[in-house]
Amino acid sequence: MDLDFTPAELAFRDEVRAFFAKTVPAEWLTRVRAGLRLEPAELIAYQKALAAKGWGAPTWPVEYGGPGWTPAQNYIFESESARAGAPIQFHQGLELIGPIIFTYGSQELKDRYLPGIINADDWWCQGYSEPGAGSDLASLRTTAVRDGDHYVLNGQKMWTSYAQVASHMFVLARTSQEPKRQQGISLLLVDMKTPGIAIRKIETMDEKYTTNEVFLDDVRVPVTNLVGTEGKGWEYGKVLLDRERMVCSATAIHLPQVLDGVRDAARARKIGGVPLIETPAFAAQLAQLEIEAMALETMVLRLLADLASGADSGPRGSMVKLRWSDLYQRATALWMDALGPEAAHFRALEGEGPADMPYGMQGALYSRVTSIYGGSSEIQHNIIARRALGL
Amino acid sequence: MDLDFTPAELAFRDEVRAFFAKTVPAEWLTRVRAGLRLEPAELIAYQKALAAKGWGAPTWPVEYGGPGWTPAQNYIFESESARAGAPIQFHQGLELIGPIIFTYGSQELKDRYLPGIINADDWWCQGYSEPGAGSDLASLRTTAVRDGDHYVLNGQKMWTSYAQVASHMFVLARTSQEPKRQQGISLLLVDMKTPGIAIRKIETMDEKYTTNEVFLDDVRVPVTNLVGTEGKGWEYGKVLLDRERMVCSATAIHLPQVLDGVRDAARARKIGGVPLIETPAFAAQLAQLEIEAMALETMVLRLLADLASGADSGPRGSMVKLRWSDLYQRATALWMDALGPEAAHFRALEGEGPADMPYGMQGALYSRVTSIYGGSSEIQHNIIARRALGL
Amino acid sequence: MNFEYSDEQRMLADSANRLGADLWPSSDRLKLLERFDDLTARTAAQMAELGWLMLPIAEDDGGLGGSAVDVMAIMEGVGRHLIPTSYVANAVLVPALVSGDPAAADLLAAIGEGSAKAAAGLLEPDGGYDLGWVECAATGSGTEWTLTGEKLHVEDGADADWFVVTAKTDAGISLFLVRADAPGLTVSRFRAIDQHRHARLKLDGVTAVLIGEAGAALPKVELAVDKAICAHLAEAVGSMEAALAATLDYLRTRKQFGVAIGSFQSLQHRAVDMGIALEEARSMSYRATLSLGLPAAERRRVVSAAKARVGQCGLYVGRQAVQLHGGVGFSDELIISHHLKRQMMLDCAYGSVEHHVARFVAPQVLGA
Amino acid sequence: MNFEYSDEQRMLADSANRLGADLWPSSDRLKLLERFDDLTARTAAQMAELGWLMLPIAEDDGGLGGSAVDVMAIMEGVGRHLIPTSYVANAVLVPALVSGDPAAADLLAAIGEGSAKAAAGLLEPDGGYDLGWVECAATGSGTEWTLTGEKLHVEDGADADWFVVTAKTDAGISLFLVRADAPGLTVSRFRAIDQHRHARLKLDGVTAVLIGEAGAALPKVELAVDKAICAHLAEAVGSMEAALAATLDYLRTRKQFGVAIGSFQSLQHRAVDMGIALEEARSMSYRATLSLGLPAAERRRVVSAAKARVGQCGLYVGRQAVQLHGGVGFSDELIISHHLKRQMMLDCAYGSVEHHVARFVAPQVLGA
Repeated sequence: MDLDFTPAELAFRDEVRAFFAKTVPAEWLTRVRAGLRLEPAELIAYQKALAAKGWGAPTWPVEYGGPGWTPAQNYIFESESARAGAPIQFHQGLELIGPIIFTYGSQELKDRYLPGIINADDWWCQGYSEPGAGSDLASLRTTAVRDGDHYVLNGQKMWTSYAQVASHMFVLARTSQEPKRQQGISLLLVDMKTPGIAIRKIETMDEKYTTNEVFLDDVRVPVTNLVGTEGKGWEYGKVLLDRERMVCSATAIHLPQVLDGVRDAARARKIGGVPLIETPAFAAQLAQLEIEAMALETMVLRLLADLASGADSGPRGSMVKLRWSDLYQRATALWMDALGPEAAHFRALEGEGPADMPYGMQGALYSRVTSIYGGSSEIQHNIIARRALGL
Repeated sequence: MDLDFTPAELAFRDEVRAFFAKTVPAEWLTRVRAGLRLEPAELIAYQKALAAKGWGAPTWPVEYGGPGWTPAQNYIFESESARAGAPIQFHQGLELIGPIIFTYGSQELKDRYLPGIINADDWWCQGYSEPGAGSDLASLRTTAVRDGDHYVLNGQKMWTSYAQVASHMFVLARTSQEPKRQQGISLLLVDMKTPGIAIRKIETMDEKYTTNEVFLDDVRVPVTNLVGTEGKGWEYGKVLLDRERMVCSATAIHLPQVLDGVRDAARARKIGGVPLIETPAFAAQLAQLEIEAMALETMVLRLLADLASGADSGPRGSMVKLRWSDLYQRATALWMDALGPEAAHFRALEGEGPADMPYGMQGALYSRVTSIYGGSSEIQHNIIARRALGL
Repeated sequence: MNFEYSDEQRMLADSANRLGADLWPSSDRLKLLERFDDLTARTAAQMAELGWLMLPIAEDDGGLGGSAVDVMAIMEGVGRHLIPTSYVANAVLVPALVSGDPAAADLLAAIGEGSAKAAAGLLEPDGGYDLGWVECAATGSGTEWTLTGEKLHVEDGADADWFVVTAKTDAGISLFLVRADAPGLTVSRFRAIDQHRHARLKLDGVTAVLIGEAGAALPKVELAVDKAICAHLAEAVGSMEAALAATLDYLRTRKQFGVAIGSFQSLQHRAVDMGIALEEARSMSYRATLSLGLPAAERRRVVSAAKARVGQCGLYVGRQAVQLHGGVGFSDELIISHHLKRQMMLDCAYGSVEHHVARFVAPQVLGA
Repeated sequence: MNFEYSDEQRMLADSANRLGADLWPSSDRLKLLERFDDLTARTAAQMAELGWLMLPIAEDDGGLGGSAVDVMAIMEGVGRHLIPTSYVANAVLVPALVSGDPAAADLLAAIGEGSAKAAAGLLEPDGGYDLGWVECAATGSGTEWTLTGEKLHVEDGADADWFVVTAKTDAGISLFLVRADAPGLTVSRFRAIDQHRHARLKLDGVTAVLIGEAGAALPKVELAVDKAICAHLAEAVGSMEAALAATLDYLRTRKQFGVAIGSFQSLQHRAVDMGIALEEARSMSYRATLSLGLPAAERRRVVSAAKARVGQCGLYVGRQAVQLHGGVGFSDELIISHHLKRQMMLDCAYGSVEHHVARFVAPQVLGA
């Protein structure tokens, strides 16, 4: 048992560190620290820089363009990324549909779509949730009816993040009605330029435009864009849900960025002339979060070590998701405390002062969705109770 | 809307205060502050002193020996009791079986038993729970079979507090088997000297002897000791459960005693030469508890005001029980922190040093049962969800 | 001991609910916010018409001399319907600050009839929420004063015509009245996440009128802010009540896995904890409001306890309301997220939980 | 990076589990406690026989030089079976304190073969858990020293033949060896709620032997206590694991309202939170144990973080195990309440959560 890196891993760390030192612009830092996503154009530029280095798809197998890293290398990559204030890679192509395409897709689909994901030429969005099918995805109602060489899609998708900038969407739709609700669902790849697709912005409480309703009205998709076997989409979907949780390990590794943000805000603010960070009550609250973040980081290390040894991580991914969203919410709430009365100065009504956007405040708003998306905290509890505890 | 007492209430307060000043021995204080029960002999002496003053049954109607107080007077009585470091009256006779007897019992039962409760000539214990019937009381299996002028009881009761000192027990037993499990249950009053009753001590984690298993083996009870109607005992039982929760309002009013204990312990202990109570982290934790205790006290005041105006308090009693047990547990945990390394000195191995029993420590142990007894916190949540929220 | 509204207070509560239901129906919040200026103007006009603006002003100041419980009756409705109004700063805080000084008579008359708005600048950079931390300097004498300094945050101050601010004279902390258009005054204006509009002031030799006695302002400021806090507590309670009701409604009607989600025990228990939080908050709101007349040390202790606990309970209820609604709770298209945002800002306004826990511990340390 | 036991460590873990299952079966705890003296003597004898007492002693001191992970493998079993042993104080803490000094060679030999027991007196009245708060005075020189003062608490010290204590010489904090029967030494003995037996010392001109260099003891004391803490962390993890397993068992088999109580969602979710707490605690136990070799400031930070978090998680698991068991959880007749009591005392031992959060914030303030 040890926590040490091998000499080769240490050399790799230096290489990664050097790469980030020259790749990450300083102006990303404030937003990244608040746990906020960068603008699509920035994320695309970042992804292209990674791809140019051969690091575009850190978790993919070599044959599909991955670097062939060990879990330890993946950890080093993510922790150096966090250390440098780099963002988390946009994951819907890389971690959600990409792995499904290379696992279940035809050679044609692999050739067509995998390079575009790595090079950020394509931007993918996810068409899963529906107004009546959130946590209970199996009750989805969007239909895909075969008509010659096409499927014709009709229905309505919800919570489709970045549909407004995406070039492609992967969609779960019903290709037949079966008694068991999980059957008869297929996975289709859709070009967002196809006629019949309409988007309605969903206003969210963080005042950022990220998510949408997507209306599908006789949208014709070539049958060659079916992934895997017709009617088996649910199984691929479940794999997706699993990977969506795995992504949280990377997210968890970036948690110290948020704590850095809190710390800086508390250094900047004075109370009675004393920096907030030096007041015992605040220091104890921050310490509690740092301690829990250390526990989370170590849970992730153990998860990655299990991955390396081929052990089943089971619902430990769900545990990481739960702990991370809780800590992120509490950290941004503490950040908001650190802003003091200025937390109320969200937008300047005239002009553009430097204080027109306290990012910690926006992080505090955004954080509320992290215990809802990707399987809510309640669903994660159900999953762990069933899978790990046998209840 | 006001928080003021009337001049008559203020005069009453002075009278109560004077009474407690001469009735409460100083040596009770340490245990009472830790939320621990006094010894039976002490409780009996206290009850006799109250009865002599005419205050033996503060919540009872005048016709049965109560003082006829308003809810405000009851509040004043309890808060002065708490202020003086007096104990809570032992409630199983006063608050559990007494009100049932005067509500549902025959004149004979009233004449025989009510005075003994007020004057502490009798000590009552409760024979409700069974090994297989804890929260789910309706599944009880003790039987009472009619045989001439007697019922013959057979079965096993559990968690019967103070059975070892009680003169009488009130028992729920099945007098007939009905399809609906709540039916066919009767309430019987049993003299503990009746042959066939055996007691087994249950060891509990606080190392205090309070509770027992009670074995009933052909125990013959006169049919005149049936309360109300045969087979209707469940309904009376439910009233009991409700009153058991109401008792918690009085208990909640005594919470400041526990906080006084914490405060004194934290004043006595020094860290780095500074009294613990002056360290910001401890002060903030104690303040948080004091603030929540103030909220609880105000909830109780509103509950009593509702009682006075005849409004239905509904599940607010359950809320008080929940909040009180949580605060009592947290307060004694903080007290244990205040004891520091000496929390480990629970019993002197030889001799009797002054430090042979840190009461705060024993309170911390005892407190764990308060979220289990009288309807566990989980059951209280179920009750509130159903009754108050309609879920 | 009595926790019932009087008949008059019940009428106030009813009319607050009516105003809220008329002008700020919860069903289409986003559409309403697009007409923000129009609706807030109509809200203010109706408040003036109903006499609410006059209500908290003392009779000796020409007002109606309403009680803190009267204000509570209005504010619960304001919270229930999330009415974004500057009522507390303008009609509760400022009249309490300037009460009794003839120099403020015109201002109070204008506030009472709704022809002018005022707000109070009491916080400074580096002072946290400490009302006694005043570095803004006042020089002059009699009716001629000049102020120089900074006010970090003026709650609901973006649209104020007048500011009441603290500044230090040789005698100590004092109150001054400043016109929003006074030369030397720079007002920066901000919108918060709950649509309230605040200000930050820079004062560079601004002409001001002394209010009350020089050097004796702090006790009055503390009391006035405690009154404002109590009004906010009632607003928080109203908002919690509405958020809980909407959540219970959602739990009963929203189906997942073929059943109403309110049948899931873990969600039921969460709703129960929200219900208890509401009961606690309501209890503390009553307690603090009914304690405003106590001696200063005891009043501060109770008000700070209530501010801290209502803040905690309000955030809990707001967050859980969003959580139990799932994705639609995070969207701004339901009223739910707006309740959470208001709770977040109510928690900040006039001092965070931390600040008030500290003030609860040592009321003697902070202020007279 | 690797979190697996070696084959040797797996064997240690297995033999700890065997010893626990043999001597301290969970099914009849109360009966076992009636035979406490007999069973603890047999436990100690078996530990000596298995070489465990020798294991943590450095090779240069004549021991086996086992690693902290070796100790962890044993201690998880100790916690799982709630073995009430003074192993940590006697075989981990004291050998680390006296390591390298020939004056302690006899003591270490006796500890290693099980013929004597030792414990460490490091805490004083008014000092909290601060190891640097030493008022006990040492006068003398060379091999002749006399101690006067008080040690508030000696963990697992009731049955010790030797005490290692801190005292202040002119050079500063130093370590001394004292015989339990030394003239002038008063030992008060106490039993804790978890059956561990502790001591309090009064020293009145007690003859003592200096260990190590005078004035240079604190860094060594801090390191030795950190090692003891890590052993306790592993014990806490073992105990949490057993308490959770027993609770899951109970949830699956206990019926109320006609169904297994484990089918109630609120209890399921609680069990999940217990499971997560166990994962966190295990992670922190590994992390701290593997960090014992880091530079002092970093080591202290990690060990304190782990001590604080494992304390919180252990109390949570212990309390919820009792709660989910209901009445029988509160009785002492099941093992459950005993796990909670051990978690409560593990949280106190070598510093509470509060103490270690403070030490985490400012490692540079406390100690060298």
